[in-house]
Amino acid sequence: MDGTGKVLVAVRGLSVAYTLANGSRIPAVDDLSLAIGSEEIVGILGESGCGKSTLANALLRLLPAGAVCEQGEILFRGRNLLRMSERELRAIRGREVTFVPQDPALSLNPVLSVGSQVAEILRAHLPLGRKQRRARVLELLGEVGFVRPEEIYDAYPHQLSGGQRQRIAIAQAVACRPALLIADEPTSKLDAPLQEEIVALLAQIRRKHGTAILVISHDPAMFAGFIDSIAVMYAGKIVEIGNTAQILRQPLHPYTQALVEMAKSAVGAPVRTHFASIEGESPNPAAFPVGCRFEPRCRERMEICVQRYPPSFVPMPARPVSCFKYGE
Amino acid sequence: MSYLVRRLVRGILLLAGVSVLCFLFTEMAPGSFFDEMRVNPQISPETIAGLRAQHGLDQPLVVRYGRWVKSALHADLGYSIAYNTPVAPLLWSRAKNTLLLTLTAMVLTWGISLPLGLWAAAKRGGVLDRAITVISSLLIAVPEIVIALALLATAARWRLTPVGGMVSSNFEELSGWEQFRDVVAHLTLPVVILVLCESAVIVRHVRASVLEVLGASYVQTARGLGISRGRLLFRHVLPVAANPAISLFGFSLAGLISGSMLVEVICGWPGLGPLVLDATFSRDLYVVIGGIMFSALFMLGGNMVADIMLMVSDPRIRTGAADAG
Amino acid sequence: MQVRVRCKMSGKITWLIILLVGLHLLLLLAGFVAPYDPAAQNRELPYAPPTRLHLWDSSRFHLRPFVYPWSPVDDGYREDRSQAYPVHAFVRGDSYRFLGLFESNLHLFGVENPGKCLLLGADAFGRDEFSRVLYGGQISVAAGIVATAVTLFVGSVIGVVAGYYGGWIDETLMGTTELFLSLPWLYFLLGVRAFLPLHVSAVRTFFLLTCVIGLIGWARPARLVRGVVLSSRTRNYVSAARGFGGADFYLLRRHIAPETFGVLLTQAAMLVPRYIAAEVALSFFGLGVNEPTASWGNMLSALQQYSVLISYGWLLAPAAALFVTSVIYYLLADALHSRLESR
Amino acid sequence: MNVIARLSLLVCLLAGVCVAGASSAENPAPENPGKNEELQRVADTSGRYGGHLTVGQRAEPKTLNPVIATDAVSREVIGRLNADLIEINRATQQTEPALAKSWKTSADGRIFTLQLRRGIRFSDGHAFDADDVIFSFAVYMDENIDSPQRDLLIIDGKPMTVAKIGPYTVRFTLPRPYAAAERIFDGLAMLPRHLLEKPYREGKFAQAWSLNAQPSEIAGLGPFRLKQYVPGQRIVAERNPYYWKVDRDNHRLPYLDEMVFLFVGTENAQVLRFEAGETDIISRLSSENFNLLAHEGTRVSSQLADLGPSLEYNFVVFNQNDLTGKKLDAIARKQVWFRDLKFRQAVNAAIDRDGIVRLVYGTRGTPLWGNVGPGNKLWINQAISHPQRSLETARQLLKSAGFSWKTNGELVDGSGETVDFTIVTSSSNAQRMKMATLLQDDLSHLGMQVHVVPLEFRALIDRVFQSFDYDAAIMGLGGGDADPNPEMNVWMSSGTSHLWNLGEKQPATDWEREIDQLMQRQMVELDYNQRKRTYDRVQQIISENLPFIFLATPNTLAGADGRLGNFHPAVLDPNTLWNADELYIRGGLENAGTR
Amino acid sequence: MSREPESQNAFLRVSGLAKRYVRGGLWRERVVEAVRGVDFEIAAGRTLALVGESGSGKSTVARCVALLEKSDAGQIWIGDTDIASLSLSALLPWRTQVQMVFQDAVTSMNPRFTAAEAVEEPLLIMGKDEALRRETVRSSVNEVGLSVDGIERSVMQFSGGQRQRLAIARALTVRPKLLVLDEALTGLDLSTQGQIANLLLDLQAAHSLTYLLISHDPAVVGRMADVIAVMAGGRIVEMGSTAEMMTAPKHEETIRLLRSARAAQTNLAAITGASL
Repeated sequence: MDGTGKVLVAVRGLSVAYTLANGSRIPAVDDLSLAIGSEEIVGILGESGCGKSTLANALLRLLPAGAVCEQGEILFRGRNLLRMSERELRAIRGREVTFVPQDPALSLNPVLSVGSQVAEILRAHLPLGRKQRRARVLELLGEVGFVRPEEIYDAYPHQLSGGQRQRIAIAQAVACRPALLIADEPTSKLDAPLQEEIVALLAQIRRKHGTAILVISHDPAMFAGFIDSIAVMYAGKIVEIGNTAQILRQPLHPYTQALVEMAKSAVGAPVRTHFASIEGESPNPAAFPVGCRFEPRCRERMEICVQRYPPSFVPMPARPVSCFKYGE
Repeated sequence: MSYLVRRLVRGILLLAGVSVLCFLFTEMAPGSFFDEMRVNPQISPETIAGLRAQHGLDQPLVVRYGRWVKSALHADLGYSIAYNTPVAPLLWSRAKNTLLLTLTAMVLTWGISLPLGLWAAAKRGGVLDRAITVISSLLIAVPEIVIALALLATAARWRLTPVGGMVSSNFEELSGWEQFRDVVAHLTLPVVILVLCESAVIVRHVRASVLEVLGASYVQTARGLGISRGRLLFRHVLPVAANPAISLFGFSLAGLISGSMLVEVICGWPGLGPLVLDATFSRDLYVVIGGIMFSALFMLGGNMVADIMLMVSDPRIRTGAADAG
Repeated sequence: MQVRVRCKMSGKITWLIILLVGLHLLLLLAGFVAPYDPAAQNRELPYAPPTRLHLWDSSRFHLRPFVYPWSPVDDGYREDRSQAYPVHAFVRGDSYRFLGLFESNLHLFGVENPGKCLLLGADAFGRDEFSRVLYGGQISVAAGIVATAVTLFVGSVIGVVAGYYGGWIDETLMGTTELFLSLPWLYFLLGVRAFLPLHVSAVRTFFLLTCVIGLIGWARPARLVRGVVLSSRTRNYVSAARGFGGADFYLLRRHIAPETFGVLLTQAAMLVPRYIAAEVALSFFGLGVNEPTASWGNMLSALQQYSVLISYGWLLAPAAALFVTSVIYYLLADALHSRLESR
Repeated sequence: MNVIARLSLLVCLLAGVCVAGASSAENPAPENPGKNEELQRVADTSGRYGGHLTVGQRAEPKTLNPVIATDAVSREVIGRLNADLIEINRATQQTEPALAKSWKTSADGRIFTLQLRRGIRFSDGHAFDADDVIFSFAVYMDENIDSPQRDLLIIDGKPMTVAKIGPYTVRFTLPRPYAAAERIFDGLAMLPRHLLEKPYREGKFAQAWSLNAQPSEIAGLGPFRLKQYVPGQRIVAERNPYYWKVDRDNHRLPYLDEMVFLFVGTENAQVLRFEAGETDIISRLSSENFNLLAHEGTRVSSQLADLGPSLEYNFVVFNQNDLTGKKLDAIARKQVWFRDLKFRQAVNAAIDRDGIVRLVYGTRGTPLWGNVGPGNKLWINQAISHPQRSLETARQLLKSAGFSWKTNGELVDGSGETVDFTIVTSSSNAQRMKMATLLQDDLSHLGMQVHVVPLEFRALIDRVFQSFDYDAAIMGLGGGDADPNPEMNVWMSSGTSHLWNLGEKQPATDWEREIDQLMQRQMVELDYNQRKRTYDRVQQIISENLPFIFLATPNTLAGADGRLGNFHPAVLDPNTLWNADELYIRGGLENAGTR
Repeated sequence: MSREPESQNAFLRVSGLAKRYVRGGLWRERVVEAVRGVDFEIAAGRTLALVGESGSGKSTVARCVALLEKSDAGQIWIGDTDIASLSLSALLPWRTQVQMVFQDAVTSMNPRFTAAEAVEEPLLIMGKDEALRRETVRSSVNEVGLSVDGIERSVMQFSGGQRQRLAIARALTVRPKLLVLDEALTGLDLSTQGQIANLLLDLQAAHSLTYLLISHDPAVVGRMADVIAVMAGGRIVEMGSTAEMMTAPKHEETIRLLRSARAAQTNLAAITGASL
């Protein structure tokens, strides 16, 4: 990882699994390692069900009922989040590590005014008076692009558009000037014009405050031009890591290649031509293949792929990739 | 039509319906006010017939209803056979006490049930949750009258509080502050009984609706942003969970007048309860009907207040927004 | 932590169901388990306290528990230590109809006459409270459940219709619930009693109890159900089904009614014990289960007298039984509810 | 939540409303007796002034108007505020002078001449004289007012007449001789003409002296006068400074400064509040409550009194009414049994009266075989036999009446119909409910299928008095006076309480005819011994023909705070308060109760 | 506003469509005009895309056309019949002609149902017998590329893409002529989106289906639609052939909506060096 500064978060060998009511265990994240440098924007690229949201939740220790971090550690500034008490975590959440949720329609409390919801975060972490808080919230609202923050302050979520709601969510997330911001599919539920604005806003936040950002998306197009490095995730594992330009220009893993290909072909093709897509679906976590997990859908599959999971090869500098194409 | 207009029309229809059914019901019930006198061997049937005629009880139902409506429109609500006075002042002098009791009880009930329900839901399966399950089951399973008597007995044995009435008999001699303390002391026991019996149900409902909200993603979001547990519950969960609770609150508001009848009777609280119950059994028709109309009015008001509260508490309803487009 | 809670859930449901079945079996087999005829009076033993089971007498330890008879003294009873009666299992005693089918006089336990084994004491007529609790449970639990079912059925039908159709139907039905909530039911009960024949058989009493309670009680659940329906009728899958030409009845049956199960379960768990206890009030109007038949309701009505409640605490036994029953029901409803939710 | 804040504010406001009340004024000290006043001296009474007595009442009084009051609680209060011309001394059960200092009866017993006390005054200071008496009786007898007392004043369908002979002399003329006529005067409060004549003339008499009346509008001759009425809570009565009785030492009665009637609502509350020391006196105790107070009471001190058998008699009555045209065929069929004396005798023989006394009254009761119990010492017929319970006798009687038993033990009548009937009783009366359950069990030993149906009181009354839609009922009567006269309506075949067969045009049976004659005779007979013999015969006939099957009578039980002096409860109503003017608090001016 | 005169073989013709919502307030009511005077037509076998911000009224149009809501004014012609004027019962046969696929398959299927139950629902409602139902479900499920094994599982156990396929299968069971695709491709992974889009294109070719596509994704719209209509504030502000609209948008709303997609694409292209 060629991040700019020192490492802010280091995930080492993390495994997260769900246990269902019938007792079966479903691995969502499997022996995953990842590092995020301070002020770095890292993208996690992967399809739904690959465990990227689980990873994001694990970073905040916000796993849903039934999910357990079985192995590994998450070091935030050298302290293991997995060993922290709920109290210690609370001091970190929202203050140091924050997140922008996937669906702004669901992530805001419908009966509280949005301004007060932002103020809540300040109240929880900073020793500000009521007036100071309000001033700070208004400032934040301006920062996330509201022209008239005073009007927005007293609005309720349902009165705002999707983009506005997402801005509020971002304002909440950056309220305490966190070190790390996790954005899980921040634009997937938004109209196209808004996606761009949100991406721009996130980039601006990093620029202004040096916040490290972990962005999660299924669309490589979103990463272009604002992400420093990308980790590609498939079926609970990271299959490839590299800086953005490298990955998008020269994807190594067949899966990454297919994704980038799809993104590139998305616009501009003639009417009624078929879309590019990867055949099949990601494997059921309850029954991951023994070998390479992408093997069933891979166009370049080899014999060895069925037998065991490929280790990490480094065919190019700082470009680890888990594919037998690059070794053995 | 706006909400309020619709509501008012419905209210008027309701009151009319209640009054008609009241008359029909009272007609159905056997016996009349003067029947008790039949047991007294020294009173002749002629006297009883005379008294019935005096009070118009020998008139056909329709005539009596007409007279009653007329009287109701004069805000008299009929004429009590037993007390020989118009019903409305009779009711009002006691309704004040009933309201004092029930409002206090309601405020306390909700003040207790809401946090308890919240807490139980937040620590689901914990000691408190289990304790609430057991205690509320106990309170629901044991008839109110038994609970009330047991508490009364305890209070009487240990001289904890006065066991009945609203004020001491030397009330007038007390200073203002002592008078207040006296009323509070008398209020304690009936309020405790009411609170116990009511909260058993409300805690359960609150717990159920809080559990539902706790799973919502905005709560998870708030938690993820480091909001403390208590703050999360009270500031974030409660206002949302309040919606079903407010409907329930509407019920308790609506039942303000009628809900405390039993406790009032047992504790000798000078409210509408003893009056209306006594009137029911002594067939003092117009007092009963007046009492019912009174509580129907409250029911209307209560439900209306609840609906308005819903509007106030839920900005989605208040601003009349939702799923357009 | 959370995981374990979840795993336990289904196990918990099994346990609760086993408990519940056990309880009902106990009530069903009341004739066998109860040592005495619930109507048999012992006029020498009014308000006799629960018989104490002894293992030690003045000299030695006995493996088989035994009891001493009560002998009346000035202000109650004292144990008459002059004679001991051992408790035997599977004894012959008062005859009863086993499961309502065939005559039997075999009892689970008992002592030889004239000894009395009153596990939960005796009531004002010296009738065995333990036997009465068992027999009384048969009627009360059944009445409670059926009445709850009736209430919830009526309530949910009306709530569903009101919530689903909205508009004037909603206005009318909700107006009706308000009407029902404010009617003078005491008078209604008096009226109902007046129209009935004087002696109402046990079966008809049962039927009557459930009808009266159902008729009076539906308004609250109706309003609660309406709320659920209001929110669920706008769901996409309901719209979709309507788009397929689904008639209202279909939509109600297939999509909307199942949504209300959660509320109904919670309500049911609360209403069953409430309704069982409601008989206390109904019996005042002669609408309850009449003497000498036992029911938890009519047994509890004796406790309406302060002096009885204070002096003869063991008469709270039916309340305890009701409490246990209602806790089990509530826990079950709660577990089922959360299971439905977690699906 | 905002709403809650607002509500709590409302609560405070309401509390304020309720707290605001009148401040109290000191009672005037009792005035020394004046020279012109003809006061009554109660020779054997002494006590000390001061204090107040709190009485717990099960219900709220409905009116303070003595003429229209029908309920017991109202009358209990009214009785303390008013006085009668002649009183029945509850201790001796004999009449004694009251407002009338003396009276003379003409030889034929038809004319009563009463001398009123001179110089006595109503509680507002206004003088009392014959005009008030004349006015009072005019009101009582007014057909338009329908006073319940009016019926007492009508003898043989003719009203008695009242005439003023002098300012302090009145004469009552009865249409015919009437035994113990002076007892009628007890319970007829004398009204102040100066206050009530106006409403009476205006036709608003029934509305006068309602509970809402101002104390200044009400005046009486009783030991106390109205001070304050708090709706739903209490009536406070203060000493009447003009009361016409003095004690041994010529101190004007009453001793108490105030009497407070608290409306406690229920029997339970009555006991609880007495137990908690909030009330000072309690009457009509059930044996269970009596025992509770005796054994476990937490009161510092109390005096409990078991006065022995009361005058109340509880009985089973079978429906023998004429049901033609009533559409009650099922009951009419059963009346064949009910009219069969042997059937009734069998029931009578099967009843475990000792069981009733033990289980229902906790031994504080007495079995009954007739309508006059041992509590009525003047009139009981000691010769009536008290046969022991005998199921054997009962079976014999049934067999001889043509009944037989099926193999399963069920009793069937001659035509093969199962003997199956219901007993109705008041669901608010725990004692009678218990009796019914015991009776049911007793009769089941005879193979009778008896169903107990508790009914709310007025529903029961409706069936027994109006619709006749019942088989048998357990009821209770009596308690008012020891004299036979009030029983006239029960035993006369035309009487309004002739329960087993109401509204008979003529006596249905010979024995009823004989009772009619005997009752008529005792009413006009003025000699006690003669009357006693006549009434003994009535009791004899009743116990032989069993129109009622008597069960038991409870003891009269009462209690009071240990510091209450002159507490002499009596069997007759009002058991405890009849001598309210003599009650006093021992050991100081402060009330013994804990406040 | 430009419009291609294709009315001679129009399958669906909408004219003057309007829909108001009344929101009851405490004191007064508020009227929200969701759709005003919307006119468009779709030729048989063709796709018309309605594009617009959320709240622009496009979903309301979709629901009116799919007969889920009654419009307040205007006509919806299918052939010679104005289905907007029909009574509920008279509508019944037309329901087989028009079917809707919702944005979120999660919410459009009852979570209590199994996949089979969900798919057969329209047939059940139409009272088809069981054998026919089973057969139709089988063929529909096959047609959308799912295996019939496991359709007895709860719908909640299917992935997002599979659920969308199920929703399409459900719509297909009644052999409709017009599918209203209300954001049916939104919120899916690129790969899945591509697969579903391809499926829809195949189905359109196979059954000559007519599509009314509601979407805000220029990538999808550009590939699938023949005609694009842009909605704003309850009206159609611009309509034209896809090529025309993509290359030479006139209305500012059109420009705004379609430009952003190009921007992301430009970024990607800039990095990867690919040309558009």
